[in-house]
Amino acid sequence: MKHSEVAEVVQASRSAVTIFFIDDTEILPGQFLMVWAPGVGEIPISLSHLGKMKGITVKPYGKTSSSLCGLEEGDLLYYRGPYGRPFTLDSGRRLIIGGGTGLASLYSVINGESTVISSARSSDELLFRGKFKCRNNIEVTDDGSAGIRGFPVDALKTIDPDLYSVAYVCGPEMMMYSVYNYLRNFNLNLQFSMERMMKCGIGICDSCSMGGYQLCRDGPTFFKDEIPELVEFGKSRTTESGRRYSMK
Amino acid sequence: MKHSEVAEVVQASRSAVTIFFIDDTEILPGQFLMVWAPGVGEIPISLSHLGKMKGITVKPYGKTSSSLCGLEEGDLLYYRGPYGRPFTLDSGRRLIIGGGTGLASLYSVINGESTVISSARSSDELLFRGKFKCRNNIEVTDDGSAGIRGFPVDALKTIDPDLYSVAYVCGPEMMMYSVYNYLRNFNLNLQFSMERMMKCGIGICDSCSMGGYQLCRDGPTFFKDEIPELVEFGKSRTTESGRRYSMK
Amino acid sequence: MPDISVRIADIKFQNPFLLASGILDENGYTIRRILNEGAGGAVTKSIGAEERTGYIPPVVVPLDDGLLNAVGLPNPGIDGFANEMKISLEAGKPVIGSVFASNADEFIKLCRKMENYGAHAVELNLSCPHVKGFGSEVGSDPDLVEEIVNSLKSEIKIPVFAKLSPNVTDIIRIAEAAGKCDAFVLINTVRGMAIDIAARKPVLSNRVGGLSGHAVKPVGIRAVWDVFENFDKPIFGVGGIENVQDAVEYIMAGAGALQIGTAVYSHGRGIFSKISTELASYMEKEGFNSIEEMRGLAHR
Amino acid sequence: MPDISVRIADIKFQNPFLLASGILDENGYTIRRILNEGAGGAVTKSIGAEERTGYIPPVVVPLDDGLLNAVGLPNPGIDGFANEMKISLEAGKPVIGSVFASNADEFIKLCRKMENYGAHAVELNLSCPHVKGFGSEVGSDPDLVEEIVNSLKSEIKIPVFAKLSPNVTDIIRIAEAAGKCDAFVLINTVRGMAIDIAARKPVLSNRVGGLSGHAVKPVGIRAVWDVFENFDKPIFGVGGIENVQDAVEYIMAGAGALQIGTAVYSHGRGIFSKISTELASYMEKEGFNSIEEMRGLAHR
Ligand SMILES: Cc1cc2nc3c(=O)[nH]c(=O)nc-3n(C[C@H](O)[C@H](O)[C@H](O)COP(=O)(O)OP(=O)(O)OC[C@H]3O[C@@H](n4cnc5c(N)ncnc54)[C@H](O)[C@@H]3O)c2cc1C
Ligand SMILES: Cc1cc2nc3c(=O)[nH]c(=O)nc-3n(C[C@H](O)[C@H](O)[C@H](O)COP(=O)(O)OP(=O)(O)OC[C@H]3O[C@@H](n4cnc5c(N)ncnc54)[C@H](O)[C@@H]3O)c2cc1C
Ligand SMILES: Cc1cc2nc3c(=O)[nH]c(=O)nc-3n(C[C@H](O)[C@H](O)[C@H](O)COP(=O)(O)O)c2cc1C
Ligand SMILES: Cc1cc2nc3c(=O)[nH]c(=O)nc-3n(C[C@H](O)[C@H](O)[C@H](O)COP(=O)(O)O)c2cc1C
Ligand code: FES
Ligand code: FES
Repeated sequence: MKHSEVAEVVQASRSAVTIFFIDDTEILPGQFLMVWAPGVGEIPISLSHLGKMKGITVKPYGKTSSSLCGLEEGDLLYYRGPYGRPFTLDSGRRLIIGGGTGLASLYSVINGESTVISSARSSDELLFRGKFKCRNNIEVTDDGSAGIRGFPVDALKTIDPDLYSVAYVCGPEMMMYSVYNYLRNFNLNLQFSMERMMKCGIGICDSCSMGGYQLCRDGPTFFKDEIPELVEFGKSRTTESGRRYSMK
Repeated sequence: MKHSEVAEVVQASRSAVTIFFIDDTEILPGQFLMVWAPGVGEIPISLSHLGKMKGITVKPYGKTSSSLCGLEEGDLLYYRGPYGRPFTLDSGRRLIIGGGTGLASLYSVINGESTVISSARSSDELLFRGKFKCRNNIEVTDDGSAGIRGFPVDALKTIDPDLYSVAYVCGPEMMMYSVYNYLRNFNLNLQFSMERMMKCGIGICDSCSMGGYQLCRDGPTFFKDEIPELVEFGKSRTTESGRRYSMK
Repeated sequence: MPDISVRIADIKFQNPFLLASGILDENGYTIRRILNEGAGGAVTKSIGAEERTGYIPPVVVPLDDGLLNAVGLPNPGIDGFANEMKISLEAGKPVIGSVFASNADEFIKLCRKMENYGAHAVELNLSCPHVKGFGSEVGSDPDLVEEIVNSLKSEIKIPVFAKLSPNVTDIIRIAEAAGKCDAFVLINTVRGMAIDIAARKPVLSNRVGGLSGHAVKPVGIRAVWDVFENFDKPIFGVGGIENVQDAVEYIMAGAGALQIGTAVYSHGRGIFSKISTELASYMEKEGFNSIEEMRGLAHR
Repeated sequence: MPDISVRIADIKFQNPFLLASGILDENGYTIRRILNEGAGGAVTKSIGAEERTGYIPPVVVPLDDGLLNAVGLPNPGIDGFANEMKISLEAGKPVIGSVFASNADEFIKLCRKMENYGAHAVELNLSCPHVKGFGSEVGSDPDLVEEIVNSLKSEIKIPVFAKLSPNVTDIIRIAEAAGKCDAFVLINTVRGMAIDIAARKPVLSNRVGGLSGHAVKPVGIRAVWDVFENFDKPIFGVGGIENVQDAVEYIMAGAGALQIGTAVYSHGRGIFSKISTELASYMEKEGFNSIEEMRGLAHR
């Protein structure tokens, strides 16, 4: 396991924090780490901040993520990786669509000409508010406490996707599925960062697979023409035990 | 285990043969291989010929060496290595002193200005007769069937060692011991290639040790100032079982 | 071209490289893809009677020379696995159902279901080293092994393969107890552990795990060698196979077919088609016409 | 500076790194040199009652991630070893006499002689995996182990260390049988084998050998961990120790001292002084004052 000292912890929304640490390894946008809270658990976390000072942005869900959110400056952060296929950085205008902590993995691909659609349950859950490099930020909340009430697809209807050369998308699977079904009809390129339970991170345990592809290794980034091959996408998934259930 | 096809087998004396094979690895004069005759045994053998076409010169003693001497063109030669500390190639005139197959490991350091003292039981056991790069070859045989009757030390008495900058010596231990005791009183440098039973070749089994040094790894080459540290040299050695006996 | 297909217990495999149990074989779509991409057959994740979530991650520790794992036999339970078997079998290649249980009756129930699902054979996990009450705890008791294998052989029509553990004093004794099986599968992982010294804690949440990959190849070769010397029965060799040399080493030790696990991680899913091509070229070059010709050659 | 000395069974070692049995410890001059060059102590080659020449080479197979060996317990017999002990002891550091035998009486005779030679302790080789009638054949029989250890403890004054094999179904059961010993030594090599596919033959002349080195470290860590959990007794950790991280991992698993074998080949004799310096710096940096403070830390 690698470890680095936590350099700084910054609030990224009401509950999520960004944990900064120094690691010289080259990590590319869209890649993730398997982050270990000793004695608690290990979970996949995307890099929100690249460069010499790296950052991960974590929201407390369960035990492991909550334990990580409790880290303070000077504590050690344990992890292995980076793993996974990164985004490719297409030229042209970028449409960034992030739901919940999904925005964390997209944060490093935002540039000045990007439009960011950021969504969350409510306004205080929106990540990185006011911290985007671009001016165009459309906020979407389930409860309408900020921006458009609804889902990212509702925000998409307010813009013309074909003004963009590529959309980078990450968030809960059903959100991504609806975004995919909407955007596939336009001309822009698509790069989806898929999310499923990941136990090993190295393509051996099958917990993250979709249509025979391992998200941890073949993905998490998938391109427009590949998504139809992920036959389980938006349809069914398996639990920690491998039990399959329908998402519809 | 590595293996190479035997390219040619050439008689090197009545009973010894030189086995040529192609191996691109860089091997230095004085290094050796652990050569395996599958199903028979594995023994240390010096390289007599370096360059792209490598050669080992083997005399049939027991099972393994005899089995190797039976190899023919096209057969496979199995070995691992190279192992051991090589000779350093000193400038100036070289005095080469080889007893029996000990000459094999010295063959590649012979240059035009060298004097070679080659010794064996009898004339037909003398290795590489007439094949030296140099003109000065003093032959010595136990039975007087060629050259000087006696031992290498007797040949040494016919020359002035101080005309040479370095002596390279390899042969049976008692021969080397007498040569050492004679030459230590002169000014020339000494490089002795020591020989003892070697079971592992990699410094782990202790079968080749002398005074705490492993010939297979710290040696087989030892320099003038190091030889006094080999407290067992010429005095006692251990058998295959590790039983110590006195050589005197 | 030499024939790299093999026939074990009357099941024909287009090539001798099967996906080993527990590696990318919990989800039917994954098994189907791996078979379509070139595996000669697949063994499923070990399935039990009841649903199990397995251990909390970390469940794997990548090491320099191998992999340590304690996944904890997660599985949906035999009933929940019906659909995955269906999807897997769509590839039209042999799928072997791996099962674990703690007694003969349970094994029979599981194997009957696997048979109904269309499994070409069952593989008994008598060897997982890190789950209490199952795997090697069962597989190190010769009487229990004998009872399990014998009763299965009278109850089940499809072939029964016994996967044995190297973590026993005497593997021959256990193989004897499993003597009625149709083939041996050797080996499962070697018990091991890793501690992170900065965290001062074992890395695996289960602490103890099983070592696999290149580091354990000599252990597997020796198990196959010894069992081949003592029994006249097909053997699947598994443990650290990464390239054609490793495969041939197992075959010459006595294996009639092979399984690959950890190398799917270190070399990717593409390993199955790559190693099959390499094996064919190797055989062509060395003048072997069939795998049977090479099998056990190092014993001569 | 932190104190890296350790005291095991009342023997003081200047540093916790001993030369393991069977590696460069057949010739007294070699042992003396290794002690003078920095080892904290040395365990001799395992010595029996009678002279044995050991196996014909090949006796070792260097692998990518470890070493396979079947040296075959060559030794001059206990009487022939007297002089080597004398030379070894000139270094003024603890020398532990390793012995092998097939029953309690023979063990007693050997250990008495080792005691007379001035050995600081004896180490019982209950674990060599590749010699018929000795080593792990003895060490896997709990009744025999118990008889040997108990009778030695009543006959011999110097401490008795029991070196156990990982090649058993249940190491705790064997450790219990050896429960009266003064310390455990864990582990000996893991049974393994290598075949050369070009020669189509096992490489070792004995065919089966023991795997050591980095590949077996997880196996050793797990043995130390399990024995530490179950017994309140000193443990020498051995198996794949190559650097300070490996050493600390063993200490945190429960080892109070360490032995190094294969790394003497992969890193040279200089490893003892190098790793001692590294351990002192590590302890200084992490704020540990003694090895005892670190011992078993991963169990908390
Ligand atoms: C490639 C990838 C990148 C990720 N990047 C980030 C990130 O940058 N920031 C971040 O906060 N989170 C990220 N996640 C999600 C994060 O891994 C999960 O939130 C985490 O696993 C929750 O673990 P926990 O131990 O806190 O919760 P647990 O105690 O394990 O579970 C809490 C609840 O969440 C459910 N759950 C846990 N994990 C998942 C999951 N992966 N999918 C659906 N439900 C789940 C559990 O079933 C349970 O109901 C990422 C996930 C993936 C696959
Ligand atoms: C560094 C080194 C380089 C060598 N280079 C060469 C070389 O280039 N050409 C060559 O022909 N030989 C060389 N030898 C010697 C060669 O290794 C031995 O001749 C060989 O070990 C004999 O093996 P065998 O199996 O044929 O004989 P065995 O059947 O093992 O033994 C035959 C007899 O020789 C004795 N014997 C075996 N090995 C030795 C030994 N090393 N010292 C003393 N007695 C021994 C045995 O005890 C036995 O009595 C070298 C040895 C060393 C250490
Ligand atoms: C992550 C992982 C999970 C495993 N799960 C199982 C299992 O469920 N049942 C089983 O019989 N073997 C299981 N094994 C053991 C493998 O099938 C195989 O026997 C072992 O890993 C050695 O082969 P390898 O070195 O090719 O991986 C598992 C191995 C790994 C690495
Ligand atoms: C060449 C060799 C010879 C060995 N001989 C013995 C022996 O005689 N007695 C013994 O108890 N252990 C013997 N061992 C086992 C080692 O002492 C040690 O337990 C094992 O190699 C694991 O440690 P390592 O990985 O540091 O080598 C031998 C090991 C090797 C590699
Ligand atoms: S997380 Fe295990 S295969 Fe992807
Ligand atoms: S031959 Fe084994 S130590 Fe030199």
